[in-house]
Amino acid sequence: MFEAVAFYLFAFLTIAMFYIVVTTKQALYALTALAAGMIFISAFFFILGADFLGAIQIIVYTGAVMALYAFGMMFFDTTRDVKEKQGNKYIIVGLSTLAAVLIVLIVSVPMVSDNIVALYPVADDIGNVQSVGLVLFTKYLIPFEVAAIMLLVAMVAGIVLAGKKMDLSLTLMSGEEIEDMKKEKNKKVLS
Amino acid sequence: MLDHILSILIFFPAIAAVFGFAVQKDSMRAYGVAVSAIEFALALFLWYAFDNSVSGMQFMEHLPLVPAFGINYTLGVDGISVFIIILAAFFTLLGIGSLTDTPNVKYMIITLLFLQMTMAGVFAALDAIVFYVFWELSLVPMLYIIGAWGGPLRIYASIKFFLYTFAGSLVMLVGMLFMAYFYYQATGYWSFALLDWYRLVLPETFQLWLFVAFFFGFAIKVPMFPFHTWLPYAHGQAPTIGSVILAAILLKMGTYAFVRFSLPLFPDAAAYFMMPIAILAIIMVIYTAMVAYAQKDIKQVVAYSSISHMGIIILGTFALNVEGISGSIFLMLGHGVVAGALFLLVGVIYDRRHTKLMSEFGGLAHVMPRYATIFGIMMMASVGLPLTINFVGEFLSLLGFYQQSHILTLLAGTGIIVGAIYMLAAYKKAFFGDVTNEKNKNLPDINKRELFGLIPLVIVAIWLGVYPKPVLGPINKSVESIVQLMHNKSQTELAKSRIPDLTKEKVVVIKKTVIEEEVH
Amino acid sequence: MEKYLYIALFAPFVSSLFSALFTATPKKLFTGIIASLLIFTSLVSSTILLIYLFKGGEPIHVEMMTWMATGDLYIPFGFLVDQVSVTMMMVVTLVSTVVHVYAIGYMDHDKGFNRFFSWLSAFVFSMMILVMSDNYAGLFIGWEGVGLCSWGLIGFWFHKESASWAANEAFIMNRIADLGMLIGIFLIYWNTGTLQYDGAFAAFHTLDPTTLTWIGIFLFIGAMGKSAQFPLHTWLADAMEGPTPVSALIHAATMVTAGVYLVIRSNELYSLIPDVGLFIASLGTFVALFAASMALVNRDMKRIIAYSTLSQLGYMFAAAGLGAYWVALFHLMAHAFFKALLFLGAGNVMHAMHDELDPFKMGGLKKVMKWTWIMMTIASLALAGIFPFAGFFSKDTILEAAFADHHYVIYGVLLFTAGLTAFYSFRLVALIFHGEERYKLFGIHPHEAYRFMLVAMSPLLLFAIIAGVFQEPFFHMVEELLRAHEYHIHSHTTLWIMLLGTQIFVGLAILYAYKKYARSGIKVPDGTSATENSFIYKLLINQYYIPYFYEEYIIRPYRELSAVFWQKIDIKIVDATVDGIAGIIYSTGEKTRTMQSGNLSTMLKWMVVGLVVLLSLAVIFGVTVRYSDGAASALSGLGVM
Amino acid sequence: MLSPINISMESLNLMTLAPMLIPVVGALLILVIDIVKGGLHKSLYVVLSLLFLVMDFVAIANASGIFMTNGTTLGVFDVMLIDGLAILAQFVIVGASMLFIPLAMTHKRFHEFSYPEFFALFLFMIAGFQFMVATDNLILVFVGLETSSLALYTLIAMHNRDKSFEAAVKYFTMGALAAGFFSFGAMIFYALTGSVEINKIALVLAANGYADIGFVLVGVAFFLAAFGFKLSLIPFHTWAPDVYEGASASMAGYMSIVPKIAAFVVAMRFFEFLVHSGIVWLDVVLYIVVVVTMTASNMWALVQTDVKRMLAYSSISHAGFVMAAILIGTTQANSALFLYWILFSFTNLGSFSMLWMSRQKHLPDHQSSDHSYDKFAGMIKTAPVAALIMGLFMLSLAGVPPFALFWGKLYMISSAVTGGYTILALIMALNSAIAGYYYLKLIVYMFMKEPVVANGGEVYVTNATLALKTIIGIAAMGTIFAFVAINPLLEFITAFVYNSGY
Amino acid sequence: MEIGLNHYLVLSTILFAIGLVGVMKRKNLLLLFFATEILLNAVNIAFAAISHYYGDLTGQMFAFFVIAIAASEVAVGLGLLIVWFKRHGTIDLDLMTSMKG
Repeated sequence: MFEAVAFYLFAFLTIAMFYIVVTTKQALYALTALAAGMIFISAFFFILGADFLGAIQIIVYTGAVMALYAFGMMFFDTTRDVKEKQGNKYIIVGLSTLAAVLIVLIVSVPMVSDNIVALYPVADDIGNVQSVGLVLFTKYLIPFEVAAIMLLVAMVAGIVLAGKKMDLSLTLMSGEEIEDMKKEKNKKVLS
Repeated sequence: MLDHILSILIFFPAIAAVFGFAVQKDSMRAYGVAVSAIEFALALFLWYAFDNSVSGMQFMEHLPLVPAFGINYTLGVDGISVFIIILAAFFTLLGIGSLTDTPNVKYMIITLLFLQMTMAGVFAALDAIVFYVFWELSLVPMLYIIGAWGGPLRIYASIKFFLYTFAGSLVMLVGMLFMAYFYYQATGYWSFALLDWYRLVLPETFQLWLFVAFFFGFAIKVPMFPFHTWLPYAHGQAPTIGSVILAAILLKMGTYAFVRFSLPLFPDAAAYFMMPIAILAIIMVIYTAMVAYAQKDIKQVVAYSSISHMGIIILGTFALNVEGISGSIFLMLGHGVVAGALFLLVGVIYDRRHTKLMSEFGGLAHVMPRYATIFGIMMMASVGLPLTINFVGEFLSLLGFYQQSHILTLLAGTGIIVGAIYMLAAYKKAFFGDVTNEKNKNLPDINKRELFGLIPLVIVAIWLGVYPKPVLGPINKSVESIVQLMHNKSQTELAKSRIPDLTKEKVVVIKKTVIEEEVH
Repeated sequence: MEKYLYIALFAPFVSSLFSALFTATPKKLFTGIIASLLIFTSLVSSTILLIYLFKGGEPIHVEMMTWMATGDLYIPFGFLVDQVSVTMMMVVTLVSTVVHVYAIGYMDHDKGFNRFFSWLSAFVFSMMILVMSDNYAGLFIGWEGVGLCSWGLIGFWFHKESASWAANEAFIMNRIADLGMLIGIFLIYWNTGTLQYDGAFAAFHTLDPTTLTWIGIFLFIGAMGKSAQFPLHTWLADAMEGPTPVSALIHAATMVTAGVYLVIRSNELYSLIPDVGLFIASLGTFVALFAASMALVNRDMKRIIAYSTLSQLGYMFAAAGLGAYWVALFHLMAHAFFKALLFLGAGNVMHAMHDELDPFKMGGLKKVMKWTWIMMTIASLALAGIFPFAGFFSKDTILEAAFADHHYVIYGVLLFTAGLTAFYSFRLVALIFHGEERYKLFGIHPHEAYRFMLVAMSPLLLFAIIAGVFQEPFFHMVEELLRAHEYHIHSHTTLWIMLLGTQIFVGLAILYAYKKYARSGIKVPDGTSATENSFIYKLLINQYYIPYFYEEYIIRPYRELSAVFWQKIDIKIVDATVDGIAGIIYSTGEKTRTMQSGNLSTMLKWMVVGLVVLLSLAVIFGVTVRYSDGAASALSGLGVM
Repeated sequence: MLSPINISMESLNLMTLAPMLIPVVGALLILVIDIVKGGLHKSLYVVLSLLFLVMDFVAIANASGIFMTNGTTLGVFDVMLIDGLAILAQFVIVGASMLFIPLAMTHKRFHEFSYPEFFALFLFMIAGFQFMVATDNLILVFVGLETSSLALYTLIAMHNRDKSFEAAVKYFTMGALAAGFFSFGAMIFYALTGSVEINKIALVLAANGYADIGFVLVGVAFFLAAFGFKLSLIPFHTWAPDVYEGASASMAGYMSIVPKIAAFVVAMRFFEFLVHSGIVWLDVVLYIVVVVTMTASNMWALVQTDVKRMLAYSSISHAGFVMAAILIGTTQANSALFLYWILFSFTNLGSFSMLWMSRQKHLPDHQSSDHSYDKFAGMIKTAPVAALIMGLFMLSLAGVPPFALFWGKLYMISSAVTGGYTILALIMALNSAIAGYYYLKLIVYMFMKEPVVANGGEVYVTNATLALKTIIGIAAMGTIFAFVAINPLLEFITAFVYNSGY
Repeated sequence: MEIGLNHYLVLSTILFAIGLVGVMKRKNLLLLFFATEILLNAVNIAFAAISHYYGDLTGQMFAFFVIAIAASEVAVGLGLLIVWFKRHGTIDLDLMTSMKG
């Protein structure tokens, strides 16, 4: 019973928040609503016994991602409303509704999955974090490492893209301009 | 040397063409003539070494190329192909020798040498894929020749030429792949070798479909009505040399392929489709002759006349008997010589006046009597006067088809009438009457370089018209074996009745799945 | 004897090639002389062969080399000199020798002197091949060869539009007939397996009559073209555009008789199919009358003679069709002599009159051109069939043959035509040589031709007079080959009545012609007189409107249809379809490229659209499968697998 | 209670990781070098990258040797899967990368090559692709995919001009959406089978006889959308032309080959068992997608005015052509896919390199875009060798024999024929003919037109260095003499594909 | 009223659909990125739920990696946005249509 109440409550809240995210004209509202929605989602994780995931959700999303977005927003000065010219609303709404209905239509039919044997069963006697760790560092060691590489890539990419060097474009400068710049500013132009 | 003479024939001009890049511009013409002369000498040597008494393939070469997929570099010639190869070398020599002052003559000669490679390759190939490679590759130099040295509409014409033929041959490629697949199903291994395919007997329905697939490739190349419209553009826009080679050799690829592929591979289908194709051929003969009559441009007249003559060749091929097929092959040579010469002749006048409209001329026989004479001889050869090369072919083709259908032959025979009409009308417009146009008053008569190209053709046109035996004999020999093969392979009553049985000796032929060795 | 055969055959060829060497150079008198000598050599050889055969020698048959051999087909260059061909060879070489010599004078001032001899000798060569060949294919070579030379010679003065037009007309009309001949040859090959005369003739007896009839018809179609029989006759009159020696040699004496020769040569065939023979005879008779009627009113000297040629060819076919092959051949020979003579005489007149052709503008020329007058009068007498000239013997025999075979209609028509022949021949003679000297009005100063030309004509004159005496020996010579039999009217009375009646009838016609046209006071017709406006006159002067009909209903539609085929069908339909397919592909690309709007939002929408479409398909399929097994099996049977 | 984990090192088969680790190490090394001493010339990094790629190649070759003796190898908790497909795909990936990296040695200076990070990201990207193909675990596929994608977005953007940013943003955004699709699809299959490993998914689905066909199809639809994006199948292709145009020519060429082969391998792993299980729906849908992709992109390529954009559409068309192999699903078809792609990589890289070599920094007035057709007008007069080579690549792309791509097309169409897809074979053939037109168009411009503005031909080699010329030379040689290599290639590929069970 | 797997799946689907609406509707690139986050989060709920009902950790693993991926995407995405914004002063994607056709 508690589960049902919690589910419906949070389901309602998440849907409402995300609805605001995609409809509001105020970027700040959207950001806030998104953050709230993320937190509500973590509630589902806790309900479902995925404590580790819930924690990660809050830390990564609400902590890191939202902070990043907030910085970005300050940078972009999006308090000014971006006037969003909408093409054809009916296409958008129609398409998404159709998609949702279609999936719901199929998904709402009970799934036959009795004969599934859990490959990495959730152990009752140990905590979620512990068992997650166990799986993560055995079976999913490689994906984990690759994810690390991915984050490294993302970091390097972020630095490179947002870095100052991008302000000048060697691509657009002619050979003479590059030479001139080298001399005048005595700036270290990377080879 | 004899073991590899075909490879030498094919690749010598290509290698020479590559080296040609290093030759200085002004010396290029001499280089081209030298190379093509050597090539022609090699071709003649091939003829000399050719054993007239053998009906099968000679000078076979075999080199595995993609053995995993049954593709081998297999070459060989028989009586059917050897002369077309010689003709190709001949025309390359004449073409380069009589080449007029062209911009970028160096590239032109290199292109022509490449073209010679592909032409020799097509007629020597005995593997379907190798055949296809050269077949497609031949489009490229011709594309360049038309597109780079052609008239005002040259780009349209060259692209149309390329794409039309390309599309057709891709359908043919699908057919080839099917054929290879059927062979694989029957024997368990892949092969694209023509001689292997010859031994495969397909059920009639398969034959019909494959025949149609091959037909698209060949018919567009020939070109058969209603796939012919690329040809007038190509000829109309191409420079003289391009038209000459196109008409003399490239069109023959289509008709040659009918003899080499369609007939022996699908005898039942050939018999089945004989009548529809004959009707198409007759439309080609009469319709295009009438269209030719309506032309204002003398080159277009010759272009449409080519289509008309190709109609007779097709008709002879689908006579399915020795007389008809031999005749059609001979007519390929004949039409090559004659149409080539006519295009050269048109080029002569184009060089002088830069127009090909007949209304611009008139009375040329007064100012250019030698030219008019040679043109007249070639025109008469074109209308199929006896003792010229075309007559032998046309006579045999029609004679052969007469066995199959009287009424259709009668209709096709009107080709000799309508052919005379447009040719004579064109000749009259250009050469007879008084010289009305001031610009024509002082045209120089034909010069030495042009004579170099034309005199040999005149000689050949008459020599082979009077004494076709040295060519007709080997052709006959090979055609007999093909007809016999077709008869033996045919299964339907229709085919049995249409394809004559030449001997009672049986060649053992594979039935569907079982392979037996040929019993000698 | 073989070497004479080869000499006879190839001397003209050598002559032609020799003259051809000088085609592009100015006039060289020696080409004419050498050509004439070579043709004369050929004549001598032919004569030797004639004598040899006449003495009862075996026919000479040689095979020079293979021409075509493929499959079962074997065609050699084979030559056969037998009684029939030797007769033709004699006619050809004799007339052509005369014409060659004559032409040296006639073409004196022409730029194309050398070219002329080249063509003329080439013609003789072709004609020799035609008559000497031992098979139908060889005959066809000659057949087309003479057609080619005829083209070259009719259009000799190619600067004249009418000449080149006539040349093309002749060539194309002949080609129409040649197709028939070709088909006939195909029929012979596929039914007998050979094209050699001996083999084919032997096989004819085994074939069924229908096939033979078809063979006969198609071969005769060939003959009709070459011999200008109705309805392929129009080219012959137009062919008079060529130089007169050409008309004499080709369009009177030799080439046009090739059709007759073909029928005679194939007598083994035609004697098996008398129905076709009767048709040939009927057509011949019709043409005889038809052509004569057109000659009655024509105002072109050469055309009148041409129509008379046509008419005489009709006689020959009538004879050949009735099975009287030797008579036909004999008339052919006799006709060659006097008609060539007539033409050459006309050539003299033309020379004298500066190429004027209308006899109404001449008159009284006998004073200036005495020899010509004599020659033409004698030739006309021979043509009219007056005793004792050549025509009497040959033509009367044809009448006798018709009468003896009880074809009285044919006889009657031919007899009537004989009267017409006499009338128009002497109308011509009278207008040219008698009466007032009307030419003076036009300021022309006529002169007699060169002496040597007249001398050259003399053999023809001789033969025109005496050819009749050869009738008996000729009959005996060819009798075996042509299964000839003499025609004897059983009652001598009837015979005499016929002969005399014919002579009187013809004589009256001549007198009438003289009376009407030799008087003074003839005006150059100007289209005002009552006769000229009568229906019949118009019909005849317009050649029964047949050329008009051809122009209007065949040539023009052909031209227009060609234009339609090119501009409407070839460009607008066939080519437009091809370009249309390419165009559709291209324009589809052009229209749908807006899908790539460059707007990220649109791109994202496309992705979602793709997903939704896939999902819809999935759901439809999933639901169907879930609720209907039948549908599932139907779907799985879609055949994609 | 938690039991201690006992894992023997042998069972981990760590050697399976070697090929992926080499570029990672290389990338880290480059980063470290840059930290230690900045401002080094790009040639150092180019050579270093090349060196690591060579090592990588050797490692793959070594792995292929192992595969030939031992067959498919699993490693590191059965996450790594080294089978024939993985090895072949890695060969293509690393090989194409080796051809790509020297293209950085341009004569002119371009922004991205001034960063050592460029090379580091490049090597990371290769590692990502390698992980992606060498596993059947959807998680690793996903992570590998994202690693490489993120690196790729950055590499595109680093060209540093408006169009490249625009391209990167478009690519990125659509990529994010595709990632959503991918994860949703994976979720559905996880829900259906309780597994995220393709083999197990296949087993479970087969075990219950595809009872939930509707579910399966929904999952397939999502995966199709996700792969459709990567493979640029219509209607998920919209990014491709813009991104190709925005990226530098060399990068565009690279993009047309490497990401796609990786995606093809994953698609092959995933769809092949579905195709073989006789789901008509998938056949029909794939059929439509393949045909539409081939045909429509050809039509769009016809109407382009920029060569690079034309090549972009043509790459889409080629991808559609090759996608047919997955539809056909026979061993021959799958071998044909690899054969085609290997040959395609030579030719396409070659042609993009030609564009790259002629890249100007500033466009003259008459020229509307970087590589508009006009630019190449009359090229034969001023730069004959370059024109010949470019013409050669065009002919090869059009499928004119005996150049490289013809053999690919031949074998591909043959596989359609043997697979019973006659109509498809015809459509494929005729599409080659349509495609002929736009390749020909460039040839027409190069060989048959007069130059728009007279130039000395230096514009076509404005960027040329020895390195670029070498690469183009290699590509040209590979294109011309492909027929020599077909047989060994075919035998090699067929053996690998067949032994992997595809 | 038992909350079954399907409830979660339906919820996940609805959120996914909202995400799709956002992706299609938003013209502000930053807000567009928000929508893609929604997509991934929606899937995460489903993964967690399935994982729960199967008693299997794989789903949680997947969700874990999805979070990691989402995070890195944000980094790169924002980087790109910043560069674009520096040049153009806007992040409206309607103004980003220099390439088309």
